[in-house]
Amino acid sequence: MKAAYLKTTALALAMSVATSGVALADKANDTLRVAYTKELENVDSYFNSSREGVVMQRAVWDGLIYRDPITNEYKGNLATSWEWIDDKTLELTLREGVTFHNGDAFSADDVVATVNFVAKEENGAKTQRNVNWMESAEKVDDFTVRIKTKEVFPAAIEFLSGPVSIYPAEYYAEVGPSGMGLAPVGTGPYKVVEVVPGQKFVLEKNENYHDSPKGQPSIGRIEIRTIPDVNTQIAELFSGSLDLIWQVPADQAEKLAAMGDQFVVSNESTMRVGYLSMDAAGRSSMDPNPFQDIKVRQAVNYAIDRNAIVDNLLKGESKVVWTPCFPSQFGCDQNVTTYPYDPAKAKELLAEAGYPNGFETPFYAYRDRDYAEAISSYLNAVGIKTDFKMLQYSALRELNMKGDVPLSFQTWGSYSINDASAMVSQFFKHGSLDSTRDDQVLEWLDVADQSNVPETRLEYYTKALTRIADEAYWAPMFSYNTNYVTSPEVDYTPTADEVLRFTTMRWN
Amino acid sequence: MSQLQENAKPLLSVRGLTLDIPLASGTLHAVRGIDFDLHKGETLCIVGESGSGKSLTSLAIMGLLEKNIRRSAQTLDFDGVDLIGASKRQMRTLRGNRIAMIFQEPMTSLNPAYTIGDQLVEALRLHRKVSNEEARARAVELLEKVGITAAASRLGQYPHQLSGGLRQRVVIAMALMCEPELIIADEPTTALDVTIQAQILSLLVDLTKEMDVAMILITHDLGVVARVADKVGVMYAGALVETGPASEVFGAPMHPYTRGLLHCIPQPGKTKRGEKLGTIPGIVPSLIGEVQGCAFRTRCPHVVEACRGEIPERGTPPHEFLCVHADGARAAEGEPA
Amino acid sequence: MALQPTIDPLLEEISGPTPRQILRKRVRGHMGLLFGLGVVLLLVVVAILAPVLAPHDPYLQDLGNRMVKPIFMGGTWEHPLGTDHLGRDYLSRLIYGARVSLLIGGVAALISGVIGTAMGVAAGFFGGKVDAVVTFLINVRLAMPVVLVALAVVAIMGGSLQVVIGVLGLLLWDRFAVVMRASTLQVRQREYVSAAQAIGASTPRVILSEIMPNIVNNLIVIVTLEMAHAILLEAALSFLGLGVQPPTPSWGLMVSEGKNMMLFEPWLVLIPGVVLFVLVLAINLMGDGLRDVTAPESRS
Amino acid sequence: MLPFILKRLGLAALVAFTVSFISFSLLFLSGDPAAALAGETASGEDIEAIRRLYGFDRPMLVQYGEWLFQALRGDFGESYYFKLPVASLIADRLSVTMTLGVCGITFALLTAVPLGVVAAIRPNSIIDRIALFLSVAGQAMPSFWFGLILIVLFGIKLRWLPPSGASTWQHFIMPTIVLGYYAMPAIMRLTRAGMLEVLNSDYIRTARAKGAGEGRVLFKHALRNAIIPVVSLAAVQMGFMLGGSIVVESVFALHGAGYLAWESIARNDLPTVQALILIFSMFYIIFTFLADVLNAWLDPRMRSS
Amino acid sequence: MSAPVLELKNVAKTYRVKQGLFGKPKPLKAVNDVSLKLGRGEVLGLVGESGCGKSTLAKILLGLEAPTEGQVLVDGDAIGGQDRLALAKRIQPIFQDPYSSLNPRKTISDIVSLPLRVHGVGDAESRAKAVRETLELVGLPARVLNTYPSQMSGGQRQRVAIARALIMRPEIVICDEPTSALDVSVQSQILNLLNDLRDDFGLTYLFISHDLAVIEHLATRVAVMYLGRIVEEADVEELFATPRHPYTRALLNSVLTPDPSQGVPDTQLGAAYPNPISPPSGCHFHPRCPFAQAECKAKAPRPIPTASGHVECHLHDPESTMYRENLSV
Repeated sequence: MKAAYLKTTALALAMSVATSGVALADKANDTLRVAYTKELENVDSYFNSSREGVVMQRAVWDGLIYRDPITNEYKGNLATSWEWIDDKTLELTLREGVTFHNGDAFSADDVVATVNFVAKEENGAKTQRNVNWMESAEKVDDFTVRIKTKEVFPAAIEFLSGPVSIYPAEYYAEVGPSGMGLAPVGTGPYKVVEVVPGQKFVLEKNENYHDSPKGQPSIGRIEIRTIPDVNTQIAELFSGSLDLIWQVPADQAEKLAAMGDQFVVSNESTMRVGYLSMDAAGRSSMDPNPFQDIKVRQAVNYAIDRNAIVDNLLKGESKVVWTPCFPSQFGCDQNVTTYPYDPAKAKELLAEAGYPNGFETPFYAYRDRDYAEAISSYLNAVGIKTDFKMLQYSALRELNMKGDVPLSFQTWGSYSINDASAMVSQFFKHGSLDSTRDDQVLEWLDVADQSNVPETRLEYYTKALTRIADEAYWAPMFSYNTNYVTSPEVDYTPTADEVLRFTTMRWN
Repeated sequence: MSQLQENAKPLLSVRGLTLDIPLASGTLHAVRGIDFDLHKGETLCIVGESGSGKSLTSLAIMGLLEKNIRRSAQTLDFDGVDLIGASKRQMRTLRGNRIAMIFQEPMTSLNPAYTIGDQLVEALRLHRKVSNEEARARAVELLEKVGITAAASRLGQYPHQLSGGLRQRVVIAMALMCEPELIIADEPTTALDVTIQAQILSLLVDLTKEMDVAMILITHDLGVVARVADKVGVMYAGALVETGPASEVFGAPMHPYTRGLLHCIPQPGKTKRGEKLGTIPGIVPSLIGEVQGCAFRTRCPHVVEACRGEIPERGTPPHEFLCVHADGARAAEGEPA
Repeated sequence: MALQPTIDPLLEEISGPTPRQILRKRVRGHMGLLFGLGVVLLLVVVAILAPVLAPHDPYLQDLGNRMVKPIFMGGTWEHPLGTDHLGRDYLSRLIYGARVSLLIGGVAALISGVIGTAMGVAAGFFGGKVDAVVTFLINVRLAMPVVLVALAVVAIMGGSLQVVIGVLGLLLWDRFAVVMRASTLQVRQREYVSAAQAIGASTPRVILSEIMPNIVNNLIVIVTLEMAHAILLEAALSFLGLGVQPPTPSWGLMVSEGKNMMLFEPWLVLIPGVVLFVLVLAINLMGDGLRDVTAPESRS
Repeated sequence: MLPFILKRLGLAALVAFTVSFISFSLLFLSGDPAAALAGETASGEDIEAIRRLYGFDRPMLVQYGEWLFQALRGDFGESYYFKLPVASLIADRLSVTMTLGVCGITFALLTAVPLGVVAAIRPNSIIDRIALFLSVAGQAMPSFWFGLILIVLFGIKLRWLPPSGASTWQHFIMPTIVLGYYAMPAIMRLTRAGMLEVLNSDYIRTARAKGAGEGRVLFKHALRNAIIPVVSLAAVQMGFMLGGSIVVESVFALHGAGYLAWESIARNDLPTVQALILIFSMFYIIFTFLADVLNAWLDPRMRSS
Repeated sequence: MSAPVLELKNVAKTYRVKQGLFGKPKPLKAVNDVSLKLGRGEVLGLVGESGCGKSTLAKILLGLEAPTEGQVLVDGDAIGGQDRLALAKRIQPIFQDPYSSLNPRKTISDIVSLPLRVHGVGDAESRAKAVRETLELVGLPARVLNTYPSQMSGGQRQRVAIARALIMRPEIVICDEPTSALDVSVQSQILNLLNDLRDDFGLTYLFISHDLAVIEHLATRVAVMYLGRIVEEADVEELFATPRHPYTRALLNSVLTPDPSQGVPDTQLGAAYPNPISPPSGCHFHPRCPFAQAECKAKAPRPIPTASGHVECHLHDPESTMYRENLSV
């Protein structure tokens, strides 16, 4: 009887989904309604570190340079041309006739003020990595500036076309980061007309947008609401009160795609890489620490069926990755040692390392509980008993910085910077997050990071990546993908860098 | 009691009142066909031990029984109104208006949420089209009548601010608001101290005499009965086993149970100090299921085989009793028949 | 004068049923209680016999066989209730999950029961300052937002089974304290308590042998209600991602894991949700029933 | 009356103080706020500097004293995450939660009290059984589950109501039902039990004996007395509901204080969590206080000595 | 009178009572300077209205409450310092409500044997024997041993309570209204039983009751209590023959004997019982006393010895202006 009840209820629910049609998008009001999953702490792009923030940043502000997400070609944006005048000095010529949303005219002063503000560590830009390579900026004339880097920094162009956006000097000096967060002002294709912190943002087309390589905005108004629950997002999509959701989990996306032409589901790879980090340096309080033994680390690598996880859980454009960087990134050579799924070998290695019956270890993760759970299940199968702990990102980071994480599943998105340094150099240069502390790797990465010669960089990144793979310091897992679901009214082709670009969206 | 009154049509006439309570284990015959008449201005005391059905009888007259209790009677007539057949509306216009009731617990029979004044006024205005002011004036008048000093200031007080004796006076005043013709008082003094009991009783007696109100007073206290009653009904196990004028019932109790009760209480002057008191062995029988014969036979010293059969009505009106023994076995106890 | 015992001649006739007989009779006539008791007992048996009853290892994942539909939706007998998002047998996880839910409910109710009963009985029995302190503590506890504090503590300490049980156990004692205090106050006024004291019984003896037997029925009722409460709270914590951690097969966690697919594979949520609902319903019915059948015997 | 109120307020303040102290100590043990504040690339020295700057290196009691002093002036510090004053952050969100709470308790009372009354008038009737079933089911139904089912039914299938958000009054209907249903069983049971008890009381018999009609007996005489404990319970439930709206707010994407609390816990945003715990407990305390005053007004026995 | 087996010397008990929700606690003198002597085999009847302090006095004697002042002596030993166990062997209670005085969760055998177990008397077998014997003594058959109180009638329960009180063979039994909850037919059985037991075991009773007819029947001495004080105490014959205190007289007046030739008596006790928290000045009884004069309001009366006891009333104080030699009002 219970079974019958279940069956009817389940059917009713399934049918309710299937039979409900899709309401028309709010095309009539020229308003695109988008959902965010996470609350954005501050719209000021230097003071948030989330993907949602990047989307806002690309819409509201402009960088000096622009990288075409498809051709990867660098184009001028607020700068029209640039040139290295020495190893550490980049001179840029600025676009004239650009105005900020509040009417202020754009000039070299704005660039100087912005760079000099964010480059100072004490001003507390959230993601220091994005800005701390810059020493300072100086004005040459009204439309020429020079940016000095601290070290030789070949990835500068990439960063300038990414996270570094230019703020109106006067306004920013006046309101500061929190004021900018509540009433953002930029030069971008959309201007912000309403901010309810963490809940809702309303953007409007910037009618006076300059002739940017981002293209001109088409949709008049964009409403972004934070809806934490994916089910609720989908429900809203069904009921026609959302036009676009993204970061939809693979299973749901698959189901939505199977609903025919009711929705458009697209999938794109992202630069996010998932990996297992092991306490090879022996920083944690675990004693004895099995992860100091290369055999154990190799066993971990062999124990996990990455292909099965990618095929069944991540799906889409995801790929198995063997390096601590995303394959499309410059310097990210995939030609390194691989560890195909071989649980027998893993057990053998564990036995050799002195753990014939395996061992117990805490296992941390902060997102994608199901992936972590699948990984932990593979580890359990070869005898590594995991005590699974799901923590919030900040809490896990804190633990990481203390070095008290023997084994964890983590991810890194490189801030969509298409350069290996954005990932491998973040984690293998003896920083507080480095759980390996290999001097050789550090030396090679220093060479690679500080060279302006692409060949040298490639060579040394490859060396470092090879050693990391040989030593099995990490167990890199897979790259991520993002699903975008839109109503058929919306025409949008996502890009591989997991950034929503409103300028490329059109009504069908 | 004058002959004239005796012959006049009674105010309340009860014949064959039967109350049955259906229980899981069978039907409880709580009251088994009782008869009595009450005339204007008369006081009838119904006396009995707990469980004898005396309180249910009073509620049956008021029509306030629990819904699950089945009530039937050949006659249940109040001044020409058939109380069995009366509609809810008819009963409501009688209750509190022509028949008033006083309950046992003065501490709980007043609504704690309303003032004395509100409750007194309500009692009148439910039945009389009078203004609030008039009703309050009447309330003050009656409070004074029941011996409450500073009556006007009491109207604003809440029940909890009064002592038990005062509350019972308020309850009496409330019962008198509409000048009823019949008051049913169910153990009105049981919860009170002896000193207060005497006051309340004399108040009740005086007021009923003064206002010519008939009263049914339910009690277990033979002393109260003797002092207050014109007529007495002794109730045992759902039946009125002896009825009659108070002087006769106490002077020459006919039913063995009545005598047994009187022997149980120490009576100064009659019982010798420290001497054994009379007892009635055993306890009240269960009234669940068919009750045959005399219910008292399990405890009666004079039980004979005939007690199991039909019990004849003995004595001459107004003093009657139910017993197989023609003299109620008075002679057997060495008392004059 | 020699004593003449007057033995009651009618005693034999009036000897009614013993309290136990009355209880038995009331239990037999109480459908809600029987249903609740039956379901709870069944689940206890299932929990104990989980290793025997479960067709598969509840932790064995098979990524190639994810979200196989249950038998009544066209699945196979291999997985009668289908598989979850990692291809683990749903029926086996459900069976093992009974252990977790009952463990959480049982132990949390036990911990809070011990704390709350000790406080409540002490307050009710000793009164005065003890009562004032306990009443104050109850107020403090009631003023703390349970879900919020539980979430915060679990977030701090991590969501292991022990932590969740401990947090719930330490947070849910208020109702025990309130009810036990009131019951004790009531029983304390009974003359048999005074009688025992006048006889010379020590305070622990009075509490254990005179007070406790008369409030234990209320205690059992609260135990059941708090068990249900703890199970639901654990489910809510799991739903918010701060409850018991995977791969533990807790029903709350299963609902939480299945909820993302709720709109497409509703059975993933419906099965553990219904089982959770039925368990909590059964425990509540059992508690209500126990309250009904152990209500103090009426005087007549 | 005034001394009673003052005394009750004093007690309330003491309770609030204790709750805040307990929650402060709890969170103090939760880990290093400096590390959370310092951000991604901070070095050990940076964290140390932040610790000194914010005074995290001082003893807990000192920090608590300072926090309390500031809190009494309405200053709850700055959110680690939003970098905004916690007070204004919470003020923004509280209106949603309060609206939800008020609607929820109103819904609960409007359904539970009539049901309880009817159930008490006719015990064991069909209505009594339905009411009992509703209350037992309500106690057993996880609210997140109930919320999701409502969304599917009314938001998607029937399209009667918007599935999430807070922009119009229609948005509040489903969350109100879910939250209110959480409080309904207890209120219904208490109303039923109270009415049953009152209906069996002597003064109800007195009222009937006076010749009062059933309606008058029920509503004037019985309900007035039976409702007194319900008032207290409703206040308690209201307090619980505000603290318990976390789940409902997350399901219906309502950006209220409950959701903020959950997110803040997740983000280790200690000043916000601390302030929210205090504010939620203050609400509970205020509601129970108001209920006591209302009770004292409803119940003359408490009004005067 | 033989040497007193029980003696109260200036015993007082003051509670602090909160007035309503607010307001400071006020002292309530439940028992106010009471001295009493009770000889072996005597029955002291204690009468008074509810709230006069009768039950508090009983609690003090049972060791359930400690007196705030004064001493209780058993056989000349002050019992304040003694442990309760020793006291409990000699003084046992019988309470008013047979429904509340027996633990409903225990069998009759458990209830009756509790004193033996508490005092560690004998082994299981000898205890069982004692229980059977005592039950027989109070007229209950051995087959009630394994029944529960809920299966018994009020009278039977009260017999169980008596059995429990007697199983330790105490010297003194405090009977706190032992029959007021019972029907008259049962009441007489219990009174007879108590009387028989007293004769057989030489028990001393303190018999608290509001029913003066019962007191007159059973007691050898009577003490009348009003607002915490014993206002009159005398041998039973004397008290009922020549009541001295106006309150005693009013009490005797209010006894309703089943005599239809008499009407309802006038007790002349106009006002209600005063609030014990704010007792009237002077003689506490003056607001209700038909003889009250200014002196009564101003001055508390002192105890005046009488033939067999004492009385506290200005009317009987030779030093008072109100004194009248042959008072017969």
